[in-house]
Amino acid sequence: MQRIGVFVCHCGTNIAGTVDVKAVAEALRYEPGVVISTEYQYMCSQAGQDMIHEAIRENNLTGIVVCSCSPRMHEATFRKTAQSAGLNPYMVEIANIREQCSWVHKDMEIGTEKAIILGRAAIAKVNLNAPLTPGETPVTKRALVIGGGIAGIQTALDIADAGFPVDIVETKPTIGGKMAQLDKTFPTLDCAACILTPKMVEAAQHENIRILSYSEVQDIKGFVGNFTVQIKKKARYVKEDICTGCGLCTEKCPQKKVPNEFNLEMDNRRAIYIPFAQAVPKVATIDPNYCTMLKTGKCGVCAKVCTAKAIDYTQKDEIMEEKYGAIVAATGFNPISMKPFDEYAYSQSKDVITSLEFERLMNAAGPTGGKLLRPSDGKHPHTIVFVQCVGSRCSAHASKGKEYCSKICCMYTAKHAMLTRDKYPDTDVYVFYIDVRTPGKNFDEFYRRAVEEYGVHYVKGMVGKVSPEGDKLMVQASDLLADKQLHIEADLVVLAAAIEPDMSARPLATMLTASMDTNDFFTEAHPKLRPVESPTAGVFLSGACQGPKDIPETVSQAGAAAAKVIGLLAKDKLKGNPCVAGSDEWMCNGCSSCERVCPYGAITYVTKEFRMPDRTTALRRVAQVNEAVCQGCGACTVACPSGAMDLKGFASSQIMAEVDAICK
Amino acid sequence: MQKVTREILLAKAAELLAAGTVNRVLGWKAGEFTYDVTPALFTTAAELEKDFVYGPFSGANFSKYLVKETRRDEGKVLVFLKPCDTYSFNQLLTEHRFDRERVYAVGIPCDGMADIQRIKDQAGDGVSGVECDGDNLIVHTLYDGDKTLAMADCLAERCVNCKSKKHVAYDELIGETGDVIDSHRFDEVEKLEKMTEDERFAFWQNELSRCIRCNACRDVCPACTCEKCVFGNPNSGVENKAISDSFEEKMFHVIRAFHVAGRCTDCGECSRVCPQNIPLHLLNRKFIRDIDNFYDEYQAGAEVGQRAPLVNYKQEDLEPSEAVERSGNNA
Amino acid sequence: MRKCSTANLDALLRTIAENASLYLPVDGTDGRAHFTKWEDGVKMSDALNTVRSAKDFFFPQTENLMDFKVEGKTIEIIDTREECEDFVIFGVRACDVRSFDILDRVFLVDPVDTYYKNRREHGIIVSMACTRPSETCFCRTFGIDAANPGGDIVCYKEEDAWYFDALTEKGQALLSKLESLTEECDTAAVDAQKDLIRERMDKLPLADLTADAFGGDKLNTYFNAPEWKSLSQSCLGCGTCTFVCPTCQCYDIKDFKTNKGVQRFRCWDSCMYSDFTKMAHGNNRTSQLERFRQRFMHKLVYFPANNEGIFGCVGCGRCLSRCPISMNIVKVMKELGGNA
Amino acid sequence: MQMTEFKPKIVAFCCNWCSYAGADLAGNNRLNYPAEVKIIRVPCSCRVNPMFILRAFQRGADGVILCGCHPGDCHYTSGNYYTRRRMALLFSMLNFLGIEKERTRVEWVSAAEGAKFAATMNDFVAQITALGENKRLEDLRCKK
Amino acid sequence: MENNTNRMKEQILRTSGVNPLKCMRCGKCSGTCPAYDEMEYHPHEFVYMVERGDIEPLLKSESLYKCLSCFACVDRCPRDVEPAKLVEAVRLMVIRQQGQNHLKPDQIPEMLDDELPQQAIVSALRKYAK
Repeated sequence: MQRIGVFVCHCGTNIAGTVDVKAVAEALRYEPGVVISTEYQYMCSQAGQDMIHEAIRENNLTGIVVCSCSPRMHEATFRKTAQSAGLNPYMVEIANIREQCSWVHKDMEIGTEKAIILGRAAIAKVNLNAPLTPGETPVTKRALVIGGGIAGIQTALDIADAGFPVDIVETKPTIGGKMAQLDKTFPTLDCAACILTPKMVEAAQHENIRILSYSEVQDIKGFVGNFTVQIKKKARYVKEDICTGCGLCTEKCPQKKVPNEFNLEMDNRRAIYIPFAQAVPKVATIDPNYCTMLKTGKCGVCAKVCTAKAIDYTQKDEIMEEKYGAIVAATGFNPISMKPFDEYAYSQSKDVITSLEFERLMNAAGPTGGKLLRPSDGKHPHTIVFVQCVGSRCSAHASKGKEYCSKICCMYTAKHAMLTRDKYPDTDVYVFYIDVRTPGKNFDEFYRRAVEEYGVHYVKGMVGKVSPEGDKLMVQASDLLADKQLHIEADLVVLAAAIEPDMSARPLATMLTASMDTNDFFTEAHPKLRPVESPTAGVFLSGACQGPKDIPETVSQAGAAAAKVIGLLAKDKLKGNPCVAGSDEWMCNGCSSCERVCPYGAITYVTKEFRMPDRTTALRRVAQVNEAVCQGCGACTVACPSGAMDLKGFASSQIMAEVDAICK
Repeated sequence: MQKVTREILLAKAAELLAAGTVNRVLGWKAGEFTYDVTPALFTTAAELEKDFVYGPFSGANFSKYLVKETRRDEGKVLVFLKPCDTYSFNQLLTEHRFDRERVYAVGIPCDGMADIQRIKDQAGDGVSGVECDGDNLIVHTLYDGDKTLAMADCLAERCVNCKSKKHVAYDELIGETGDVIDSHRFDEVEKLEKMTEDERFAFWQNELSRCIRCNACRDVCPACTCEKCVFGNPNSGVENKAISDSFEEKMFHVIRAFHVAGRCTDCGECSRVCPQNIPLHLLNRKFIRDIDNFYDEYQAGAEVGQRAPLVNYKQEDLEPSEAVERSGNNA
Repeated sequence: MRKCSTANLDALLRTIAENASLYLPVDGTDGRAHFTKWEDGVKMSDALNTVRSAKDFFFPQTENLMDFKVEGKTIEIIDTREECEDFVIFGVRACDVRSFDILDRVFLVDPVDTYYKNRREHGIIVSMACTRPSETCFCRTFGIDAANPGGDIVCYKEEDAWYFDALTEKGQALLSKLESLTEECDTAAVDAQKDLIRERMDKLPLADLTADAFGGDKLNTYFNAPEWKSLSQSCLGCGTCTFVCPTCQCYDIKDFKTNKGVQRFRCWDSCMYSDFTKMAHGNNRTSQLERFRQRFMHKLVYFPANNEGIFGCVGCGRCLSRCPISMNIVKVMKELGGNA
Repeated sequence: MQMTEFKPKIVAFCCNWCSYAGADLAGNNRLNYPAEVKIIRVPCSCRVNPMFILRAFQRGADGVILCGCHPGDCHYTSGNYYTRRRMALLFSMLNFLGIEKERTRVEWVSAAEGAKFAATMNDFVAQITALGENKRLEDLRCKK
Repeated sequence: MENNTNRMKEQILRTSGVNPLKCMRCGKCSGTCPAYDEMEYHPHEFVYMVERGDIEPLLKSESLYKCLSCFACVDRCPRDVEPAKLVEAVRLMVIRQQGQNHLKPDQIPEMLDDELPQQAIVSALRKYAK
């Protein structure tokens, strides 16, 4: 049986004005478990707190109820008071008789009656309270960044600068991501490579950063502060530490017909290759799908020409297991497939290209050496049509495309149009748009310059159809403002394809038990207040894997994610919220219902041997809650049919006791 | 379609026992009067030969026994599964209630099982034996001689409204599997929905008032496999051994149906075993119908590993305030 | 012996109901017979027996024993007992009539259960002979004669008339109130019916079942019998058999917290339940085998051991037709009896 | 004799992050609502077990209302989505049993919606008052 | 008058099953329409005018009969608005309002030739039934 003290606060006249506090204290004195019931002017004042402190000591109280303002106001205060008097802070309950009673009722009699009932409910609850202690877990002071694009690089750099070791895992042979493929960047028109490659080098040389390129995350176990991650280092058949990146092998390799994915397959590379000149790490990789040596055992040219003796055809995939305290997802995006949008003739003509392909065509390191030439015949295009929103902003029920705005297309299309007109003033450039969205610093100015200074034809309307006719592309489109249907004979059509999260994000989310939205973007813990954290503790989000983003936004989010990671890794121990779920193993039947509703992946299952009531032994699968990960929402407690799962601090028995007290 | 007979099943069981594939068989054991068949475990061919039966009263769903059975022994157990049983089987697997490796499941086709109560309603009390004769049953009675009844008129309610002749799980199939059936199983629910609130209340008050809390519905239910039921757990705060107020009838049956909502495969065992003839399956079917109506159509047990509707959500799900109207309840 | 023409039966029932609550088997909305309070227009069921037994009248499923009222820190104990009114149960079969004797041996021996006694004293039993015993009937195994069902008044139904005979003073008193509706008659029709019943009892499928192999001295014979394992194997552990059984008399006493105090009540319990007779250390029968064995050993061995050889089963057959998995006392007796 | 005015008993389960804060805001702004409403704080609306709701009716409540964050705003990201499904099915089932559908309600109230909280409670209390005493889910023992 | 417009709008929306509020005014329907030049009101204008309740001009417009029902606009609309269904619904409204077929059944045999596909006859009856 508890020994409960009840303390009714006047809050000046805030409570006492509408509630007869003396009557409340008197009425609650006879409730089960109550040994002392008293009132005071201001319970939260030092004098009030001292009074509680004294009462706890003198009466050996095991629990207290404070009838006062909202627990959102002073619960923490009274918990501290209790703790100072040697009472477990979770043996305190608050009856909210100010915000939810005296302030909303006018009649003294009614207010007093309700305050007594609220007090009774709190007493009924505290009778069932048990002392709770927050759990502590140590933190592995090391971070993992998954994805080596600008988001991943920036996050890693910021974390590393704060003194914590970071691993970057990148599936491609080089870091750099999409930004490495870009030509110029809006709205300043800096060259992408000029601002990105120094960061890549900095990452490579940073003493706290290790780059695991050509690697994939295979499995993630554990929880905040204590993740164990399996990483597969794919065999690149080149000894990374020995290769000097001289590139001789990539010139001598006889297999020349390998589509070059870095240039979006608009030209070819060799079977042994370095994706681009500034790749980091700058080491060659053999593509096993094309290498004659690996496929037939005959060739070996690269090994012969390599002076460093770095080629190793016998290399195998390697699995490594590492421990981390925090994980950052930075898996980025891809343009969506243009296959379903055949009205634009993407599959019918080489001269219908996506914007990313256009980037490569404009890039000095691209397939055309930076000259804008038609992929079909290498001729200079005179009329270029840009189509916006291809696959973006589609209805949720449409059979193709994405519902969201891809956010970056308006600006890069303005950039493309501007650059084209700048380099080739003899070209006619049309941009078909639905809306031009430019909410960013210097963005609208940039777009206006494209129109006003560079003479880009912006047409409000959509292209309905593109049909190749001879070496021309017949573009049929509507000009809504002129209420006309336009027919343009174009040489090149550029589609601003919607972007979607990288395919690796979904399996990663499953491994992380991080939630995703219907479009496979990672969900943030709170859309406004916790935008760079996943709801799963210890998992952070950086870049376009969380939603479409341009470079400045990506970099700022990357920094924010890094700050959150640093904040976590700076702690030696994590103190949890003790109001967490717990499973009674004797009642649990291992059905997984709780696991499925847990937003944090806090529930795992173990198979244990139990001695059953009938004296037999049985292996049973039972749920275990990781108290460091559980946030205490209680979804599992209702999903569990047997009631094996309960929530500390808000136990079913406590809530039902409150219900009983209120309905009396 | 191959007609399944006792001989075929016996031969299959004997074969699997002899081959060492299984070391015991979960089957039906003959009783006193043909119709009182008991689920039983057989370990030898001789035992099977002596007592194993298969016929219109071999209706018991064995799936739930697998929970206990697979915990007992290292070897495999042979279980015969009718199409409806395979759904329970899958649902139990989804919930990790038994080890699939310890079971050898043989799917058998089913044309529906007989309900002795329906036979007695037609043939009168004093049924001393029932024989199968093609599509008819010949019923031997104590006082009125033999009577011939069409099997179709003797089917159990759950078989009249059979939802599927398709086996969704098995290691081996005897005969052929069938299709999911577009059944009329929701007709009765719909009839109740169309009543007024008052009529529905009167209906359920009358039905549930007969409940004696014997817990047969719970104990037979393949979805009710909790190690300890909340209603039998003195620490749960809602335990009750008997119904001493009509509130408790509602509490028990609503919560029981809620706990199996989205997990109930509609196997119909609850109503079959109710000694008081309460149409408990209607509560489960109401949940199934609402789930189909509110969310996506869902058949528990159709696949292993499905995410049950109550542990799932969509952002555009309907609001509770719209539920009553959408559910078709006349309110 | 007195007789009442079938046409006058309603009037007879009305007369009984004027002086006491009258209960009789009536077909419910579920198509089965249940004991129901008689009022004008209620038709008696033709069914052989009710789903639940007649024990409810003396030993109801739940029963308020007393209340505690809590006010501040004082507790008041309230005796909720009231003197029971007279009531008549009409149409009780021989098996259920015998079950009252068995219950009496539990509740009326010292210390007497006053709740039970109160109702028992106010209840008048009008029994009824079984002209069409069912295949599940085996009352004769326990020496019950369906042709002489007993009770306070015994009754025989024929096509054109009902025959009544008082067997006790209580019965005589009731029958005398019905004199205007009945007439004295000879026993010819009833004797013929008795012959028919006995002839039919001989032909029942379970007519040969005997309980000779069982009795109070058989504890060691059966307690560790290997058959229990296979018999109990598929038992679900539900309480159907115990709750439809006319002789199962186990109960639990529980407290229900009302808004103002505590209501103490007793309710039927079932030895089939895992929490039956749960004590501080846990349950004393931890496996379903033990629980299953308990029920049948009690009926066939322990009860006769303490009650001059009277078995705790009356052969009504309810468990035969209600068990979800069709396991029952007949199967148990046959399986074990072969072992004796 | 004059009939005493029917004062319903209303239990309101409020999630800690949105609705409980919304109720506090209603208090801060001194927005009146009937004292018949008594609030129970739960971490999230998904903590509310259907058994709690039935328990409230058993113990004498005449109406039960459940308040949580707006869908999509749950502090725990998905809790109220589960609440929504559970309660939709539970309410439909209770009504299927003939329980008045007006007795139960779910309302999404954010921490900023003090006015909505008060208005909702005023409306709900009026609705229950008009409906009268809970007879269909009462436990007579609790009324003794 | 106002009521009549609302009624017409509702009827069109009901028969077509189209929700014009889904339109984001991209004009892809008109950009894609092969009969654009023949039309006075173009597909995107149909959607907009129905949404505004500006239905009278549509009823009178020849544009109704210029739509080929090729469904290119339906296929390509990113927002699933289905403009062709709206056009069809307005067309049906005219037919129903007039209640009298432009083509008389007895005229049909003389217009038929062996080459004419069955579908063309049916859609002609619908389209030219003015």
